[in-house]
Amino acid sequence: TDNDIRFQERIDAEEKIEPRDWMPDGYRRTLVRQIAQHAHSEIVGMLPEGNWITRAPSLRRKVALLAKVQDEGGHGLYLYSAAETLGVSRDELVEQLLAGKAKYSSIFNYPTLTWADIGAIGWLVDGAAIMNQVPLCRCSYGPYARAMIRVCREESFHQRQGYELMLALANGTAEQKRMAQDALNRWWWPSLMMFGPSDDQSAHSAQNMAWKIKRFSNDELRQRFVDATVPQAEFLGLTIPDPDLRLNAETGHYEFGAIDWSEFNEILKGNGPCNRERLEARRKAWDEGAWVREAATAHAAKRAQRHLKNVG
Amino acid sequence: TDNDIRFQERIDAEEKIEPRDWMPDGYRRTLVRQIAQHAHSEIVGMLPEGNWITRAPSLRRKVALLAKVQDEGGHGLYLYSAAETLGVSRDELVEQLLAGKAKYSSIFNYPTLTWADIGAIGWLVDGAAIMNQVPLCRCSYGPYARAMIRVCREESFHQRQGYELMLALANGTAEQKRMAQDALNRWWWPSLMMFGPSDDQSAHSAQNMAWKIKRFSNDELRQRFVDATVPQAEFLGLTIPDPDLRLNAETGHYEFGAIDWSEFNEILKGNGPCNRERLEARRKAWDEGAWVREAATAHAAKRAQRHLKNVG
Amino acid sequence: MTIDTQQALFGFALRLGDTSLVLGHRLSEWCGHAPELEEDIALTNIALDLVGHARLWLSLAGEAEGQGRDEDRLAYRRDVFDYRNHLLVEQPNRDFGHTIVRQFLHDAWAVELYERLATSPDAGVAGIAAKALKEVRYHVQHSAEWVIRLGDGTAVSHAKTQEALDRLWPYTGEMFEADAASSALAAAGIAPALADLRATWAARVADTVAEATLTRPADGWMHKGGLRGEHSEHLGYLLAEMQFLPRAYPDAVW
Amino acid sequence: MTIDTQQALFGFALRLGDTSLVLGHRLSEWCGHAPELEEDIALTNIALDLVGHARLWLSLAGEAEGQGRDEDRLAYRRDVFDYRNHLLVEQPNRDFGHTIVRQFLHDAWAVELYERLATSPDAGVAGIAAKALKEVRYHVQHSAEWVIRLGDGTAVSHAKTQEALDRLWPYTGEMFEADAASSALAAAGIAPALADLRATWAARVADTVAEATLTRPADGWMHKGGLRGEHSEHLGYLLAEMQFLPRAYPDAVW
Repeated sequence: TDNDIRFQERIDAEEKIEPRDWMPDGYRRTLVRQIAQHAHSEIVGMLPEGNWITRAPSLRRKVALLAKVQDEGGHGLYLYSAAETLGVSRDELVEQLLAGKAKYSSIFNYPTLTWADIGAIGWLVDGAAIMNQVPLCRCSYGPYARAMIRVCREESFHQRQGYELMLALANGTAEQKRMAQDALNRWWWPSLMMFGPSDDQSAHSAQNMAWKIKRFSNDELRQRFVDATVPQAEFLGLTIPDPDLRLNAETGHYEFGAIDWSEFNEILKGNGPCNRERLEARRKAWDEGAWVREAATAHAAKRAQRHLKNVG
Repeated sequence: TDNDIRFQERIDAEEKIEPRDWMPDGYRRTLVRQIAQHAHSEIVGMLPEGNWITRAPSLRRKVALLAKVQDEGGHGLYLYSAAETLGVSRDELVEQLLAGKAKYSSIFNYPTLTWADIGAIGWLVDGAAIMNQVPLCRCSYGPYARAMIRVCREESFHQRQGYELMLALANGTAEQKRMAQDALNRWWWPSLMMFGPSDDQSAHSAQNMAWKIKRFSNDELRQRFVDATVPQAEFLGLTIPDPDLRLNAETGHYEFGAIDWSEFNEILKGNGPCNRERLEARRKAWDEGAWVREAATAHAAKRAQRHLKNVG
Repeated sequence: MTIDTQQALFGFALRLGDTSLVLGHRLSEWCGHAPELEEDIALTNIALDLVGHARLWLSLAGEAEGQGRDEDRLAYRRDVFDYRNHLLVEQPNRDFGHTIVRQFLHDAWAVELYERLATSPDAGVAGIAAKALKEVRYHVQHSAEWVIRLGDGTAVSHAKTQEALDRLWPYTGEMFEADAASSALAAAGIAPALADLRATWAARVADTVAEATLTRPADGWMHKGGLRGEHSEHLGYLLAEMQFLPRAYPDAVW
Repeated sequence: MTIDTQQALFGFALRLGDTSLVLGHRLSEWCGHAPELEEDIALTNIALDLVGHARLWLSLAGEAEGQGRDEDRLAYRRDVFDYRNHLLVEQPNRDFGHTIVRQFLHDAWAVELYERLATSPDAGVAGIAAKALKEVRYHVQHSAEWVIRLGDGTAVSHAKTQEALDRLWPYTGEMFEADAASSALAAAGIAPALADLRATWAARVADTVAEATLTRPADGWMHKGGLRGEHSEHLGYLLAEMQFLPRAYPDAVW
């Protein structure tokens, strides 16, 4: 249709699409799904890190972790707001999450087992997220792009903080170093999987590229992440758990071993170490908070009523 | 009445009264109240000690504490059974406890704050309980007297175990010794209060003496406890928190300072550090266990039905 | 017992530091589990402020003591009987209503205290109080608003909030209880007499409770013990969790 | 990887010791809180047996290792990644139904294992197993009876018990998982191959589940990780609580 053609022309001209602009249904659906998934990931992602707040090993680290998890809640807020500009309510999206109908990043279905996991999440998981997200700052949909600018700024702070935490462990006692290596062993492969299946396995990619929702392929981003991260691991004195990893001197890129997608697929099916716990925790918070939300609504209504009476 | 006279003659002759024997209503009421209170104390008393099972500092101590708390549950069972011989059901008694209508020993409204409290409870609280209970082994009511023989045997084992625990702390590091002294400071006066108000303040005493439910006055038993315990504290190298305590060389008894009964009375009114927690814990266990008890009843009925059908 | 000003500063800063830390810990337990996202962020933010205040007070305490203990040494290497927080703040979260009422009863006290401490002639004390005051003013506004919302919300929320208020009220007396440290600082003009905060605290509480359509419990018997290290059974579990890493890896720097 | 018999004994005894200890800890959390007094006593008694078994296995592990670590050193001074218990037993108590189902799934395995270990040519292993077997036979009878009572009780208890069974089933695979230690002992004829316990375990479970009118979940994806120290997030809290005193007072003897 003409609309479709004009829409694509605007996209090609790098114009931002805004909430009141016409857009194809597929574009809207794709964005709602992606932004919601991203928002859900922020909220669910509060849980594995929140798991160590009460056990942070120094008050300085405790404060930093509180601030970080609070930021994630904030990202959730911006992103739900961005999704709402597409005509869906936050409550609808949350219900989809709680009903198990919406996805969130599979990485948060892994447990945080030691303090080093907090470092590994900052360094690797946030690092991978940033690789995915920086291009989204130029996403064709205006509200999403603007939310991502703010998100990315905070994420890169978190990423540096995570790396610094790992550095303290890597330079610490033998036990701390062991903790750091153990965390790297457990988080490395799941981090690589965060970029999604290989390009040849990935549906929708071409259309999302054309719409400028996606700007780089999964494999390109994964390669960038590996190239950036391997030297950091070397600086930490830690070993990436991949015997096939080697620098290709000609390309300048690190080549890495085959990813075991069966684990990824199990987690997608709900069979991760913490899938059940994560959703349960969110549902419990939601259900046990119902009376509080109802009270707030009831009180606001009473207040509005009184206000009307006073001014009326 | 004739019955009353014959009853008192039997008592005076040190005969045991058995469940089917005639007895005055007052005797029955007094015994039900006292045995129930004693049973409730065993059950509520599981809580302050149970509080340290998961944190016992060695596996040997953990096993000993588990066994001890299990024994207390067992004492509760015998005592409820003894009360049932007087025509009251365990469920009725438990309901009175949960409704806050029945008493239990006030000592269990104090918190267990450190591991040394487990030692102090064994040494002092069980020690005081034994002083109270040994004469009950000769109580005129047969089922109660027989239950108490078993209870006392186990209690004196607990008491020795508690003392041995205190000894390990008293002979341990400076921090352990401090813990032991701190526990003695907190449990000493409450233990003295376990014997109840002074004789001149104590109602019913004369009648209970005549009925041989009670054989010694509160003050006599308290004095015995002090006389037995002060040398033990000295052996431990700990200081009894009473500046007025001194041995009267003429009488051979220790004289001790005035007891602050206002604290005791506050706790009786419900204002102890843990009154609320203790009853809440019992209520929660009871309420959350309702579906389990119902299931057991339903299953037993089904099984009986099937059995009838098979034999019928 | 009279104690010198440095000892008094140590004791007073410990009391405030421990109280902030334990309350911050309790709030942080909500992180990821609050009734709505905005509140999850708000509670985490307040927890962050409180742990921040704890760091300042504990550092001041360590300096006043002069034995080389820093904030982490004080936070992570003392057992229950050396903790000096008010019993109120170690009470478990139970539900959101208990959490909010606990917070409000504390915040209303903290704002009164910090207002006075902000003008203390002791620069260290005044500096911390002035910094904290800005945050604490926001805290009490936040918790008072929620008390009103819950009290004057639904029948269910009203009942739950009244129950929380009744339950926590006997823990409020301790906030105004003088100990050797606070008395010495009051005598030296460095801190207010804590009893003097009671009237304005009570007035603020009465206003909020009235607006929330709740009933202010009668004063009566009050829990005591936190100031001499006699806590409830809850604190030991809290510290076991909080202190695990520094205890398990005593030589590590994090 | 091949390991020598002493190393294998160390690893195997650690696995059994940790599994007994963690399950005993979970049961002990019920003490004073069970649905009825008889059951409070029974659960405490089983907890006591399990901690007793843990002491024996951990002592044996310490001897096999030969580095001077005794039962307490092993129980109290290892962090999560050195614990080798099955993930099943660290799962939280939730309600009585989850506790009983977890217990039954474990007990049915333990009885099969101990029956075989009781005839081990290794006197240390056989001695522990023979002692434990008597207790474990009682445990499985107790837990199976409760599974039947709850499953074939009321509609509510049936639903709760089925839910527990569905939830805990994916944790059962690990009990039959070979690791280097168990494989080496099986090869040496000291212990059975764990996979060989599955058929009799499954038959017993199927019988009890059928009598309880419950539906046996389908086998499928199974949780793993406990054998290499990759636990659930629950174990860290359990250890922080359990290990507090020896960690806080490292020089003390209790």
